Amino acid sequence: QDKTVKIGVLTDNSGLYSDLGGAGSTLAAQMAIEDSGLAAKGWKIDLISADHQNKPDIATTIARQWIDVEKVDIFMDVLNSGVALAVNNVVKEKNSILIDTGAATSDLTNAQCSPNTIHWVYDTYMLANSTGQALVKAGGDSWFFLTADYAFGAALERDTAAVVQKAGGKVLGSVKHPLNSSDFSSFLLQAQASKAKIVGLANAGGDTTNSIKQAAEFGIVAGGQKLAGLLLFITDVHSLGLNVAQGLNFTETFYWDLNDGTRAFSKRFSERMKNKAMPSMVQAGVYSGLVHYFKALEAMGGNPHDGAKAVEKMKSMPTDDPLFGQGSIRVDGRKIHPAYLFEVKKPSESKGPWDYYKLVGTVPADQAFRPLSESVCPLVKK
Amino acid sequence: MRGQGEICLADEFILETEGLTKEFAGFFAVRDVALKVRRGSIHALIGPNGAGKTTCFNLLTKFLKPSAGKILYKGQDITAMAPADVARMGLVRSFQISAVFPHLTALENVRVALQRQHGSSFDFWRSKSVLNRFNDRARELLNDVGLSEFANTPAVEMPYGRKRALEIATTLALDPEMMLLDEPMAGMGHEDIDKIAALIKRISAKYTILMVEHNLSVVANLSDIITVLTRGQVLAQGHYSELTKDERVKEAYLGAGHA
Amino acid sequence: MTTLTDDTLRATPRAMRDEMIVFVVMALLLAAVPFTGVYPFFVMQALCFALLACAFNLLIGYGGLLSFGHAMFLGTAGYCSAHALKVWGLPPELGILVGVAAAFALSIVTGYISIRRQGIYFSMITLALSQLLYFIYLQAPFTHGEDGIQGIPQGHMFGVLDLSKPTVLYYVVLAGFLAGFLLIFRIINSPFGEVLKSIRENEQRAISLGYRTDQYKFLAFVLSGTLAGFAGSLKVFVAQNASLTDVHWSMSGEVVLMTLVGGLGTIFGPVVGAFVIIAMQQYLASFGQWVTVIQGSIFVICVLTFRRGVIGEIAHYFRRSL
Amino acid sequence: MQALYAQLLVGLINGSFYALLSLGLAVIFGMLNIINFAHGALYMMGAFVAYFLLNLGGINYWWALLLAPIIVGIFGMILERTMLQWLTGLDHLYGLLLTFGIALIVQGVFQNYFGSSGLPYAIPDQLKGGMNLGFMFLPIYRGWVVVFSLVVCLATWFLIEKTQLGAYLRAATENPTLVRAFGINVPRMITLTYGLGVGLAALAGVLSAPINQVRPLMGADLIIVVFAVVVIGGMGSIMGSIITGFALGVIEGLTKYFYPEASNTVVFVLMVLVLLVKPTGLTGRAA
Amino acid sequence: MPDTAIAEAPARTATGGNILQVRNLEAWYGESHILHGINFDVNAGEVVTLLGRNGAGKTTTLKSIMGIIGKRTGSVKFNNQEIIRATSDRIARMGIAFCPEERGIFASLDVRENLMLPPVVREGGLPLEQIFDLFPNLKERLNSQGTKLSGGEQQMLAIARILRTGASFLMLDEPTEGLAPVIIQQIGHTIARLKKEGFTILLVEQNFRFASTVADRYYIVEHGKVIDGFANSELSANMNKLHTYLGV
Ligand SMILES: Nc1ncnc2c1ncn2[C@@H]1O[C@H](COP(=O)(O)OP(=O)(O)OP(=O)(O)O)[C@@H](O)[C@H]1O
Ligand SMILES: Nc1ncnc2c1ncn2[C@@H]1O[C@H](COP(=O)(O)OP(=O)(O)OP(=O)(O)O)[C@@H](O)[C@H]1O
Ligand SMILES: CC(C)C[C@H](N)C(=O)O
Ligand SMILES: [Mg+2]
Ligand SMILES: [Mg+2]
Repeated sequence: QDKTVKIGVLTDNSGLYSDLGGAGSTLAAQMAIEDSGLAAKGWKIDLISADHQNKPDIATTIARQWIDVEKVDIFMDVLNSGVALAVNNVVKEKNSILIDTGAATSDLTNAQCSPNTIHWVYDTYMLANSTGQALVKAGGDSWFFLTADYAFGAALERDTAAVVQKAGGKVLGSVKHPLNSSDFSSFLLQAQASKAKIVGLANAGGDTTNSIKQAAEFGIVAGGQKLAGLLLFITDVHSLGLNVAQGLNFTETFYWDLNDGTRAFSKRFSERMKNKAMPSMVQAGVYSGLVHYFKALEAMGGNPHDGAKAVEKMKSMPTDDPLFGQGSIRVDGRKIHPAYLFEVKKPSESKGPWDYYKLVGTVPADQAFRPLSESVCPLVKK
Repeated sequence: MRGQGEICLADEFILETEGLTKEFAGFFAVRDVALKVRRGSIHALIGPNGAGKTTCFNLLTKFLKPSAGKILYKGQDITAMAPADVARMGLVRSFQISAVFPHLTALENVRVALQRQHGSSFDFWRSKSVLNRFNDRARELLNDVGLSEFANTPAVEMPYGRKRALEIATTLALDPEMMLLDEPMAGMGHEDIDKIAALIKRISAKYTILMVEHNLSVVANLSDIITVLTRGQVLAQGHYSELTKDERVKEAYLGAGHA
Repeated sequence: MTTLTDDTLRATPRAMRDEMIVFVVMALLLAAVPFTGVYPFFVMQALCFALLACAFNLLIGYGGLLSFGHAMFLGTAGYCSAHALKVWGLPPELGILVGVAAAFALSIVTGYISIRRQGIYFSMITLALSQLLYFIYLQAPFTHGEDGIQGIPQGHMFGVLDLSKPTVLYYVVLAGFLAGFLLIFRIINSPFGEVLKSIRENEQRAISLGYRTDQYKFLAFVLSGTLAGFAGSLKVFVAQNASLTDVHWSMSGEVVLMTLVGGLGTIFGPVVGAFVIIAMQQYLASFGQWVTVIQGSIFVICVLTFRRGVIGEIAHYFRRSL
Repeated sequence: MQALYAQLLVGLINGSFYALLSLGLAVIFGMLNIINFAHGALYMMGAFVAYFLLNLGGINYWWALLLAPIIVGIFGMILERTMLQWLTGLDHLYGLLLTFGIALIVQGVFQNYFGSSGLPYAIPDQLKGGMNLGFMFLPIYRGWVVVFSLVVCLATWFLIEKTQLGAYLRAATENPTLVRAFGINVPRMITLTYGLGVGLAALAGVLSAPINQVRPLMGADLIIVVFAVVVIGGMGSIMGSIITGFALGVIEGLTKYFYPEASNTVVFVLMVLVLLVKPTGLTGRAA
Repeated sequence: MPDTAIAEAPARTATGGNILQVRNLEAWYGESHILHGINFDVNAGEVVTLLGRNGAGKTTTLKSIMGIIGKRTGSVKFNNQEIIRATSDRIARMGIAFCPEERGIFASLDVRENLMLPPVVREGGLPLEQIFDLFPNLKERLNSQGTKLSGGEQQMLAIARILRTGASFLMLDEPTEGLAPVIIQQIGHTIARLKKEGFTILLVEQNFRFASTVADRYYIVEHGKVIDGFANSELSANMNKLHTYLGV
């Protein structure tokens, strides 16, 4: 049996999202390889990485070349929904493997699901479901959305609005802002004027941090409204600083300070990062996904170089790793694990660098994601 | 000689203007000019600097829009036409500051003009070797202005005086009916001046020429009739010999030295 | 404004012969690619961009018009072809036709608006128009916004050529590129091309010779836009997607870069430039975060040391026009 | 109606950034004939220098307002001396390409060391808080930005359009050789001018640090809009870019109110319209 | 941008001393070698005219002296100071002013700004009133854009603006081109007057008739070399030569 494996980390190395994936994802993959101990058992594992620049077309070109020339077996990370959907197609066509840990769109396991793809960390449905429900339950029954004007933002808004309404809340309005805006004052003024209790931020990265920062400046939170970052990463909180970010509620599936397992990994990770950053959930997902992939390979006794077959095997095994705990992979490719509702600490509560979150709730694994009954994925037999 | 025009038939005048006026923000560069250019003549336009000669040319060739007045060319009102269309009617100008295609060779400069007339200038699917049929005519024209040896020199590398000659050759290539020459001799050496003067004389048999020139010996030798402009208005008109006796012209233009 | 091209090199009959020789060598080299083990998708992609850059070069290098919005033709044709192939299920040849026709129509409209503007204003109005179009494509449902049109079927060209086979696709793309390239070559060396060059040199003089210069610039614009569209349609088959990247202003900028790196106003320059830039994007991708720094350094070095571009420098060295 | 006033005011605030940035760009274009694509990166550097001054040197906002433009300006002058000056007399395109390359390098380096998501910079204590204007809550800091940039813009305009130095600069743009032959040290003057333009960008960077995140890509997103402002104002026209800068801010504000999706695009609509009606921009001279 | 290191100016009234000495001056435009060893002298208070066919290298000579030709070798001494290596701004501040053939009027400046542009390098330039006396057109058009002036007016402006600077050594490249005869006469008078005031003038002229009214001495330039030279007093004896050289 062939015991060579090639892993490709395809991520944003230079753009908007490079902090939450980028070099950290490559490091996570490296650590997964080292920790697997497979080298000692005669496996030869190579790792390459590339920058997809958030462009679907560049990503597909790289993907094809990786499969055809570099003989890459598995794609990791692939954050950005547009890129992920494009790579998803190539991977399926060429029977390779995609473990996506960064993209948000739940389409990857719904309309566009594929026997070659696993969606590992989170998705829009889960974010909406968890954060939305929790906030409405806590009394936030009227919402106004600030939405990034593209598919990801729209999906996030749509899913969240549905959850809010189902839980008895009202959506008072929404405003779409162009992707990568630097000024949100106008939009925030509209949110303010709406008098909604919750201002939902259906955006990501710099858009989210900028809206939060400027909301503070315009006295939105001081005026009694609450912000909900629907997709927030620890790197975003880090760049905002606790002063501004305190009190925000949002959902992640990984936090470095969750338990001993996550702490141990994160400490090792952070030491090897140039800026000593703690891992984001995307980066953690890369580690976790690879750990499971290696298990499947070992179980098969060698690398079949057949994507669908390897994914099949992965789906058949329960997952277990120190970062995401125990879980499983559903037939539609959705990795299942609990989701955690966090609140950002006050500066006074923080005990040191990167001590940012306190856990306020947990959504159990079986409720966190879109139920199979609602799925339109053709892999789901009904 | 004024008034002669009125006796003659209207189509004796290839170009006529009535009340031609150009105002730049309150400044009248050309004011109420009535100009009649006789077909086949060499008509000189002289006047002190800033009198409005170049502006007049710009108006006639439509590079400027008149503020008022009318321009008739071959009996047709061209006041509202576009510059390229005026050129197509055979009214072609040269520029006061020399205008060539700097990185084309002299031959190519002339060929561009020949090509316009003989069509095929929109043909992007044909080889440019079809243009070679213009080479002979182009060489002939270069020869006429004494530029044979420069045929393959890019215009930018030619001395100033030669560029002026090239410009004339290019203009001639259009086979115009009327040429407007703005200081064709400016900056030329004596030999060249004589050459070009002879050339203008020669071609005037076929074309009507309206020219601006400060070189008085050239004006004296070449022109059939002279119009003197000052401050945008016609001061006097007549033959050289008459004008040199006109005190107003002396004072405004010729200066004391000219007896 | 100084001219951008190295005009000490003029097309003489000998130069034309040189160019033909280089062309044949290039065609043969490209035709041999599938036998060399070079990754054909890389070459195909580069060919599409090369055609785009050549079309762009026709406008700037020979017409003196710097379009800063050429991506709009690439993207428009791409989207239209993609839609025709995927949604209407048209065969490849008709898909290409739809894309090219769209680019043709677009270039007529945008050309009509922009051509009357001079110099930097022309550049800026083309940029503005392409940004408007970007906005439309961002909003229009058929483009699928940020996600783009994905998974486009390649189909059988003329019913027989199976484009999902890399080698077949390669030769089809190569044929398309060579056809486009030859057309551009011919345009440059046509009577029309001569007039275009003289307009670039001295527009006022050209007008005074009786040329309605706007019409010539317009025709050049439409030709260039349509050919750029052709490149966009071909690209759909290679990439199997159509996305906003192709209409973004940075794509227009990239075309300028390719042309400059290869050599503005040289016939082969844009081709070389496209290969260089695409190769850079591909092979630098593994340098991780340093990509932009490396890329930036290359531009700086290019501008400071060999400004004529790769081909421009070679041509200058051998005193040949290429 | 109240909301509309608020949007207009907010628009004016953004306009002051456009005005400051496009002003620097216009100075550089007008005087050096360089389309300075590095402007966004230098703006970003201004913000970063302010951040370093505060966090490494304990130097506060007010000093940063003075020092950052000088430091970045010197950096700009070094760029001019070592690279840009070799491009005099060449087509715009080369300057654009070179500065684009510089922007990539600068942004890349900053990204490598500081990541892409940005660093916080606090509003100085004196300018914290806000005023209730009745129709909106105006953060005092934003009010300060409008006033301050207006003053800087007008001072720059005066310097360039109304002084002998300005005449030298404008003349040197057209024909540096001749101006030099009149006895003016043109290369030095050009270097200083580039420094001035760059300093203005850095100043805008410092001003924006407390509002926006200090991010390596903060300028990259802005540059193309600022270009549009310069073009609409008439390339190189100082007053044109100041007025257009402020006006664009207001128009964007209106767009955000009526049709927010188009707020990033409205500037280009404007540009097409202006160029169709006035081919050389609002106050521009012929290209 | 004041540059203080300026060589001491010659006393304006001292005539006779050698003020400019050009030896073996060679110059290139890129690859093309234009001047092949120019030699001549100008004495203080003289009007010296360079004559020669189109393309002989007259303009290039002036530009080389002014330091605005990329590559030049040989020796140019102004007041016994070597200036072949100096930059043009230094040369200007030593008291040499240049009026270029193509006039060099600035489009972005109005007439007044164009006129006031060259910095005053020392005292003794013509006051504005005198300049307006010489060129009344300019006074009228002071607020127009520089390049909107007529060709001749631009020429006047180009001459006028260097008279202001106080430079005592003027180089005029075809100053009469495109001017009306009246104005040419005036310029003739002006040159005579400047000379009286102690200016030294190096003139390039095609208009021989004009040159002969003002020049003290002539040099003939051909193919980048000075091939002959004589004083105005020897003019009639040299008419033959002039005829062969220039076709006058
Ligand atoms: N576009 C313009 N705007 C303002 N004034 C102008 C413009 N064009 C010309 N003028 C003015 O109109 C007058 C006439 O200029 P014109 O160029 O016609 O003179 P000219 O007779 O050709 O003189 P010259 O013999 O010196 O060439 C001048 O005073 C000039 O300043
Ligand atoms: N920029 C340039 N590049 C290349 N060659 C040039 C350039 N300028 C001038 N020349 C060449 O240099 C030679 C001398 O030119 P120069 O201008 O000095 O002549 P000139 O004696 O002043 O002539 P004219 O009386 O026509 O002004 C000419 O052959 C000319 O073609
Ligand atoms: C924040 C990102 C990693 C997710 C991204 N916005 C997406 O499109 O999926
Ligand atoms: Mg004139
Ligand atoms: Mg000369």
